[in-house]
Amino acid sequence: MTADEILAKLQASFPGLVKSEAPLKDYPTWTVPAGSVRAVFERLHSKFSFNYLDMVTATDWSGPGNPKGYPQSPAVTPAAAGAPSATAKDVFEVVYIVSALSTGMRLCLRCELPRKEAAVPSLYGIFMASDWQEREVYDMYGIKFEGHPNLKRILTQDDQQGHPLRKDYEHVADKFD
Amino acid sequence: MKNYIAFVFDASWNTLKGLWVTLKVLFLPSITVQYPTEKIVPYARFRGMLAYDAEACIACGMCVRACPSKCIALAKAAAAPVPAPVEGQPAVPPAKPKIEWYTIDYGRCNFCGLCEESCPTKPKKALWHSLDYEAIFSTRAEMVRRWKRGDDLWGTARKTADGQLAPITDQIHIQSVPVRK
Amino acid sequence: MTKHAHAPADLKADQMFINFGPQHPSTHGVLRIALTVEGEVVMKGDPDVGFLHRGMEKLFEARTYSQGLILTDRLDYISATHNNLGYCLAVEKLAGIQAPLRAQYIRVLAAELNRIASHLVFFGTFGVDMGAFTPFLYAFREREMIMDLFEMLCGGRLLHSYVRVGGVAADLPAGWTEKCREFLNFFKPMLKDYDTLLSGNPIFRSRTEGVGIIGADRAVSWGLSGPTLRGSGVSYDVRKAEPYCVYDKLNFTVPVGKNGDCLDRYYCRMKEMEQSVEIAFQCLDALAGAELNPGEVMAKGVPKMFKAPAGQAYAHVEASRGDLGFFAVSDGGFNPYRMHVRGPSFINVAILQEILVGCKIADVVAILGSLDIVLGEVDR
Amino acid sequence: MTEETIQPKVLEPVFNHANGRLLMPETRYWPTDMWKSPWSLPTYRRGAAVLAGLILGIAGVAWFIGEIGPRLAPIYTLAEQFALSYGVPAFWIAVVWTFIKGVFVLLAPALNALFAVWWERKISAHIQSRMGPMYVGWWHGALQTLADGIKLFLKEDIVPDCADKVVHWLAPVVVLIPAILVFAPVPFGKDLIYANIDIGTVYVFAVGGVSVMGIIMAGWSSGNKFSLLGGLRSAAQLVSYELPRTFAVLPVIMLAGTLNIADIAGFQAGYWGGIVPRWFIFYPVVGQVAFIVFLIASVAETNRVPFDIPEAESELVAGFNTEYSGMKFALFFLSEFAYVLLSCLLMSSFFFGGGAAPLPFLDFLPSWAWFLSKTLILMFCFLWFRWTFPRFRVDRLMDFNWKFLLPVSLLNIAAGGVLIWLLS
Amino acid sequence: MGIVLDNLSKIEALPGGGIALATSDELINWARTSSVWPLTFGLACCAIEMMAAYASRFDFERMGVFPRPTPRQADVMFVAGTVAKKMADPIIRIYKQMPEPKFVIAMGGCANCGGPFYDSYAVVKGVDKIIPVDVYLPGCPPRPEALMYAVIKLQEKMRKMTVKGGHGATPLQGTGSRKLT
Repeated sequence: MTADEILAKLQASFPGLVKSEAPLKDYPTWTVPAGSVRAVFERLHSKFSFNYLDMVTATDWSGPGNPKGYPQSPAVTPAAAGAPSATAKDVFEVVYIVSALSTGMRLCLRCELPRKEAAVPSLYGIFMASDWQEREVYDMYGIKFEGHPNLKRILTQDDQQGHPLRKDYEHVADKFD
Repeated sequence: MKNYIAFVFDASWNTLKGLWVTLKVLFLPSITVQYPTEKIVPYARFRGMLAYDAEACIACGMCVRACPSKCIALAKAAAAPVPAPVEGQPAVPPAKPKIEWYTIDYGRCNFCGLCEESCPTKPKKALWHSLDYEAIFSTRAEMVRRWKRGDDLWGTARKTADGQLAPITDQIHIQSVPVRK
Repeated sequence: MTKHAHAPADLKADQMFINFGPQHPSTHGVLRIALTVEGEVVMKGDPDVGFLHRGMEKLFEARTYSQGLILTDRLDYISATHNNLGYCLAVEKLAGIQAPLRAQYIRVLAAELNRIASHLVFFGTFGVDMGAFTPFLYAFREREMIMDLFEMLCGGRLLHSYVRVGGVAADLPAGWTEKCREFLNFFKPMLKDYDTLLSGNPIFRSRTEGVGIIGADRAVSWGLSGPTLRGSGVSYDVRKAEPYCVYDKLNFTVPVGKNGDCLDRYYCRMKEMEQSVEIAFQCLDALAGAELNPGEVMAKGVPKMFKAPAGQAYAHVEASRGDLGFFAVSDGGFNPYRMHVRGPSFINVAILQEILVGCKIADVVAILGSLDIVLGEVDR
Repeated sequence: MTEETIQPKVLEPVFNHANGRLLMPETRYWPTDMWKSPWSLPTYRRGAAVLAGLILGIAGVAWFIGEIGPRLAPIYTLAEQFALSYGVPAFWIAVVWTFIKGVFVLLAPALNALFAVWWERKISAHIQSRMGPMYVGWWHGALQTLADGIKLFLKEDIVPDCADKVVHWLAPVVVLIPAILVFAPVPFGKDLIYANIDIGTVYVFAVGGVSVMGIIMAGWSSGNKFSLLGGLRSAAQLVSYELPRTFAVLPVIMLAGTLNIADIAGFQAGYWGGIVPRWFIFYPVVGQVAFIVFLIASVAETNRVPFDIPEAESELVAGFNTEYSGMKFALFFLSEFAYVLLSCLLMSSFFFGGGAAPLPFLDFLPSWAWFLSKTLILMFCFLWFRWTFPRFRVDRLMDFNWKFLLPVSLLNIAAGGVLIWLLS
Repeated sequence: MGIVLDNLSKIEALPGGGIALATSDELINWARTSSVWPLTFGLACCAIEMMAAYASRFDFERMGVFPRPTPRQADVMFVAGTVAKKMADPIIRIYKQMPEPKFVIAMGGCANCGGPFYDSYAVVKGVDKIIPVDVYLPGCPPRPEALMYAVIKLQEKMRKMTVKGGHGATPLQGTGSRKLT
């Protein structure tokens, strides 16, 4: 049951599901439309026994990092000989890696969200591992996960302004700096 | 009832075996290194406090770029004027660049050895990790040590409130202590 | 104090709200568990993390690839070599570099020695949580020998930054392999002493048997990994599932528990130490062999400040606490565009919300100790 | 990063500690070479010699001093005539004499605390293959406890504002006073006793039970949730372990026939067949079981591991004495070690025959020397338990007591009755 | 107090001012320096080296250092590890709960001035921004002997304290490095 057969089966009911052009090295990578993320995972979980959610994270593709995001000038400014503007597009990309322990197969699913009010359905019911990892992505990027029971900040301090891992995050000096 | 008795005897036997292990170690010699009187000299590769030799340094700035926490700063001395070429002798080679001053912020240094690996000076490195690990500071200003040409290996630190630079007293150099016979 | 550290509004009459606070002798660092307690029985407990959050993933974007390696030491600071190894595998996959065979054997040897040191810290602190103070000192006495080996090998006792992108920082110094064999031969019989001292003790068994039971499917759903997952009977080990370095050439078994209580998780780690000693012996024999020419430990042509070609890569290793993964995205610059760390402790500690309900305060300490979390990896 | 890069330029020795010694890289005190043949190490041999010399020296001094108990009576009569000649009424002489004895009995827990705390830290260190206090006093940290005491005396005395001030201040007092009063009927050697009252055993258990109140007061009044839990746990534990402890002593009292502790110790004089001393522990089944139950219950009474759930360090931060700083904490420490000394004194007088020598030809040593050596050996067992066992959970502790210790002690009383019927 | 103490000198009047140590000061300082009870307060990697300092090889108890879990019974606070901003309030609260005289040792680069995380948005750059610090100890993590060296230097600082000067308490100071005399 190779990854392409599964992809073919799923494309029947999810037209938006395509193989992404810049794949993760040696793992099959698909691009999922934001609306049908939960449905795809439910199908994978029930039909193809993908029962183990490795990782949930996100990347902000809006160009090189903003040096003002660091209270003091960092060792290597993020924009040093940084990305040619070709890869910059005004979009968040949520990355899931899910695997089937029985067969040992591992898949990477990505979905792109607009930067303004990014929202994606949460996987809280299917994989409990997503509970804290989604809260961390919300804390770091501000991406809303609909259906998550307590979507609150988890790592940063309570009066943290803004979401630190965004490329355009500017650090506001608080009482400790 | 029978396995209750077995459980009681098994439990008490294991308890006694545990007691025997501790008693056995009680009468074995202790492996303590009594620190202030017995001091461990670290292995050759130990990354202790940074030592800097102002003569060997060619002020290339490789260490400044290599340091992950940006704790090294240096200023290159003005190049000595090259004497006018006299056709008799061969042309005088341009003088090797010298260092004006060199500072390391020991508070921020995380002793990773990247600066030592990036130092290109041959045969002896200008910046290396000595084997000393006994150093303390009493104020924030003392953490930044400064070198000028002619200072010794451990540099000078800003000592009192008035900011005078004084030689180091609160660092014990393991390498230079003669072994007590 | 942070706002939500005070008693919740819906506290019933005979309930008490306890902050198993950020500073507590047995939270293995700075973790706060907000316990709602009725007498001794815990009604609700939700862990609050972030007290050691240093914003590592933001700093990775402001460091070159070789400088980022220094940050990975500070993630799971008890087993630093595994972090370096995971980071280097991810960057090597990104840049298409392949470490020489000798460096891979040395990497596996350093990783297994570090796994023994990390499980010794677990054994020591788990004993202190149960109230027995002596196993802590026996474990740290053996661990000091491993720290000496690492100090001789790479200069650092605890944080090594020894595994570099493309190989290893330096070759084994003279006399190192003899000292390593001396330690391994001394350590094997010591494990039986630990067994009689702690695991055989009836009081210890009564404190850990049947406490904090995690079912196999619940463990998989919560995404646990490492000995915590294998304690519940799921035999998933990255060294067997996706072998990296030379693990496919070494033969070792993966201990798996049966009913997922604290004792099974404890035994998984103790048996893993025995397996690590076997692996270390096999690596030492392979390194002593003739075909791995000494001194050749770094891949050719890898400059200190190199630009990784644009792309994304994910590599994960079996760290002592679980499946440690590095998701690296490069845009062709000197520094990574995005570096996410999948911390196994961060995911393992989330299950506390479910298994703390209904157990006693003394069990909270036992369960937290058996999960063996490190706050550097939880908060990143 | 090659080896030869290490070459310091300036070699002036900044540090030359008078007896400093540098361990070059090859000597790293690894257990592999230290434990191969311990007797070959000079420090190990010197340590063993010092220890043997110490024990023989103390035995010599004790032999030289000889019996103290009987010599006190003539001194007392001499002083009495002297005072009577001055016309001091007899009543006041008795008061002054009891006051002097009282000072010596007060000295017992104080001196014991100084010695026992230091001894526990040394024994626990050597069990864990380390050295324990070394630098404070002139020999092996002898003055460590004194330094701790003076420092605690000088610490700021914090009373948390949400604490019940009076009860918080009173708790250490209520814990310490019974710990001192309880030493009255306990013999320290042949008629070296403060008050040779007939109901010694009942008095000891009665007064010993009062300090439970102090711990509960400390737990409740500190206004700290952890100490509240510690206080409640100690209430449950101490009260429930009082029962098996008392029932364990019953067979001894049935065999000895008196409640007076000195008489119980005296009853065990003499030897069966010239070799085996007539101690209660050597009575066939009853003695051993009674001793083991009493030992376990006494460890529980003194809140020591494996029964130290009231001040469980890993669960309740520091249990009932979380909020106590400075001298009040020192008082709790003092009373804990007073109860350890009391339990050891009781055990050596109930089960090991007080001042009697273990073998007939060994009785040149005075009775108080034997009494103290048995007490020290039993105290070593307390310390040994502490650094080997983990801690019970609260409900397992209660099961262990009600389902195991108590039935065993009751059966033991029945067995004691059968033994007496057989002996008579 | 006729108690025999090692090298206890009588009133030491130093010509030309200096510190005249009355016997009571000497005794009080001797008691305070020889029983330094730290708070078991580990934050990050330096906490593991602090545990190694308490363990068998570098036995801290030789100097009378006996770790206590509750701040009420602690004299010294070893701030061992990175001070995150979310952890700043609990650290201030614990420092206030400690009885006088109390001391602080900032152990490791992170506690000195942020160390490898000097440019992070979530780290307090040095613990002396929130509580007063007596001794800074460089290293990342410092060796257990370096921690002992810091305690020895703290003891030297404590020996110069006089009861008349600060009524037996350490000087009240919000943040920054602190002079004890």
